Amino acid sequence: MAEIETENKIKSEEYFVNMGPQHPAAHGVLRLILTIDGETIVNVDPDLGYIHRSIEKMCERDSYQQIVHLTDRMDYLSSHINNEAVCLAVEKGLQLEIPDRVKVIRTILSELTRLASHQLWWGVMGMDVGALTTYFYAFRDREMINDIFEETCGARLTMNYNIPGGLMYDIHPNFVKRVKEFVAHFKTKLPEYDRLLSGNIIFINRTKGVGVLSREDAISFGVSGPVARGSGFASDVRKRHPYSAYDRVSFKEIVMNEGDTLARYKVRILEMWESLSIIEQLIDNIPEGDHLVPTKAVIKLPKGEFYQRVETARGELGVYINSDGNKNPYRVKFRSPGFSNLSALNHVAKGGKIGDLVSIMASFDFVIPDIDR
Amino acid sequence: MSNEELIKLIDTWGFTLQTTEEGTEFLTFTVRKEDLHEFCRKLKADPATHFDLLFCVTGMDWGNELGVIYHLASTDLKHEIVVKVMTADRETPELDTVCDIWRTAEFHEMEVFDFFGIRFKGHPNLKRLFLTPDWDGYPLRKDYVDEANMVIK
Amino acid sequence: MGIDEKKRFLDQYQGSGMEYDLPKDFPGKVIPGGNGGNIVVTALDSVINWGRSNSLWPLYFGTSCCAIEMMQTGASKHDFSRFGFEVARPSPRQADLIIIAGTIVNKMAPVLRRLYDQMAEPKYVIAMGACAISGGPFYYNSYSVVKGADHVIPVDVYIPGCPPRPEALLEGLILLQKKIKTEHAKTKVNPIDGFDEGTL
Amino acid sequence: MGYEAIVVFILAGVVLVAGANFLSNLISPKSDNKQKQEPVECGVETIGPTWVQFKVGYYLFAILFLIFDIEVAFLVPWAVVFKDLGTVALIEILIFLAILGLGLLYAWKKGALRWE
Repeated sequence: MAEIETENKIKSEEYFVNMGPQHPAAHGVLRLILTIDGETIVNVDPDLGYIHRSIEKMCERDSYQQIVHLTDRMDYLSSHINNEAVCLAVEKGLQLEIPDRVKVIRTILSELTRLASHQLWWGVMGMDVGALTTYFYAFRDREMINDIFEETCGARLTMNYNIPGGLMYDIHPNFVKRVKEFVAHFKTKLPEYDRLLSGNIIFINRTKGVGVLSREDAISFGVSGPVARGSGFASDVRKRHPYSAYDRVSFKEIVMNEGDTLARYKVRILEMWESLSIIEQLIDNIPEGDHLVPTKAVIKLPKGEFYQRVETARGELGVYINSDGNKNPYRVKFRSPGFSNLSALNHVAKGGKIGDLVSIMASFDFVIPDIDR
Repeated sequence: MSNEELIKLIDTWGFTLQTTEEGTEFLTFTVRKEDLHEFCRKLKADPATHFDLLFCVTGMDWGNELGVIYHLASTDLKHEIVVKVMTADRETPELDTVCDIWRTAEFHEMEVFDFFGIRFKGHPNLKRLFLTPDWDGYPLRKDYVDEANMVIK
Repeated sequence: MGIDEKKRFLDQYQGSGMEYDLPKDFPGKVIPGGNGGNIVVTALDSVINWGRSNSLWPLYFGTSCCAIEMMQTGASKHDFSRFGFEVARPSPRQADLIIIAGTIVNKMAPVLRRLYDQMAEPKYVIAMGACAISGGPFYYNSYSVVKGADHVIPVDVYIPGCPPRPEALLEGLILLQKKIKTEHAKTKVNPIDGFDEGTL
Repeated sequence: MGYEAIVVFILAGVVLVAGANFLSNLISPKSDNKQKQEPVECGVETIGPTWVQFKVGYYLFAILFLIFDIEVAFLVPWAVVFKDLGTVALIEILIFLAILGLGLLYAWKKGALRWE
């Protein structure tokens, strides 16, 4: 029997809920003002700035070496890649020729950073969707990468190992051995990640067909990184504009066309395999050479604009330096991947449930200081 | 499409432009304030150029003019250009919005308004995104002074 | 100058009437803070303090990079649940401790103050990382960073580092436990009462 | 005859609950301010009126859950003794379950469980 439509359909008003600065699913201090009707989301209006530390204003008064130290506080999960972006931009300005050894080491460390970031993302995505064990599995493996970073770069998270002109000092003698150990260990653990979460029916129901972003919208919103590649928009900077040693390694760019949360999840998991294979291709033949091209103490970029983009774990980070020839830049702008991805959140989350918004945000993998700068 | 062909094609559109390539790696167009919106719409609509990706919007303060620099790319034709636009009026700077052409501009223009004070005509809800609504002054301008918070070194 | 001339100013006596003997050239002004320490603790107090110090529930409050190190400390290798901190609560009503992991920005300061006020007594605050102590790398030339979280709420333990290692955070947590163990229910003053924000 | 267990049980319950509340009030320091009374919403004040007529679906779900919660509460004592009551008790409980099942079917068909 058909569902009898009650005459006086009880009208429910929309109201506002703060998915506010201090919220477990906000991955930091992102405030989303949700207009909701019951459980369905009518509108998502982000209110940013709760971790805006005015990095771009500081860069206008800092020397180029000092800017490098600020960038890894921006997207702290791909801190090495951010540093590399600024160093490459400065080296492009100075037309410095970087020895091969530096390029290969930078690429290996970038891929290790990407792995560490994807591990944390995987652990926290599981936790957001309700599976707490993924957090402990992911952080157990992440500790191994942190030990490698600590031994070579001296810091676990914000490692300022890159300076314009190369690396601060050479790699640790048993860096190669430990990286090989880690790669062998993690190759046995990554299938464990798949067994733990990817096949779980609850997880699939929570993510399949949730938050679909079509390819045209992905381009129109300027989305980049695994979020774009999950919607069929191949935007990998490592392929389109290869930098450091990415032109001499062969790796597959993973692109999926479904565009839903599960596709973004799969893209990142497969990207971890690609990162492992890149490290394997490079770790055995690190060319000899010095680890630094000495530059003048006070770096002065010639007059002009320099734009360098790199592929961080979250997407394309672009460093735009407009220099007028003296020791600190005239204007520095960081094209942050998180900020453009956030512009697509409202379009994707509209009409879904609040629970879907949590899994969508986990699949977008926001790092809020990267958005607020 | 190479830069020369782009320059030739865009010249046929009849906008008053300055095109330069020195000092930057991109082909840069400086367009007038009035026909910014029309120029951008043509850039995206014309199948020969089809700039469908706006990947970077930078607010700029060149000393006496305020302006915005748009980095545009075409995903299928694989070429990139930079469009610059300036406005000399520092009290109430006003530019056309491009968020009806590229959806991401909505957020980026809010950011430029927040830090430079450039209002965008036609923007759906132009508000301060990062700073508190009652923040006076626009921090990224060169003449911004704030002794209360800033410890200058 | 030997240690005894410039008497090290270690403990702030609170409410027990002892005068602070400040060294002559002490630069700053003493803001009475903390819950009073180093007082003889009665049997009942030691039981209460034992219970309280070993079951502090931190609040989910990570603003930036230090939050990652706090998560590392919460994970399996540097497990802080060995000291009773495991249950991290999202809502301030059920939390005893705020670990300010990251930078406090002007827009975030009222939020932090409101969260602190909404927590149930007795509550404690750990300022983790250089940003929470003094604005850290963002002290100079930044128009939006609060130069230190103790301009917003009274802090009990400061943990330097950018970000501090998990072991440093654990040491800070144990230090807080030691501090709680010396509390005295009778003279315990809510740290917010004598608190003033101080200038920049 | 046999009621001592229940008395002890009630006494233990009262003592535990009252003790916990009283003791915690005794030893915990008090501090009250305006912001402590306000609702907690992720650290910022609520936006717009909070006493609004929200979706009726929540209420329907709650009521249905309540019915089956109480139903289980009735099943538990039955489950303890049904072995020596024989098949009569079984038929009674089946009727009881059928009636409530009918109620659920009716609510289901009326669309109470649909969430759109």
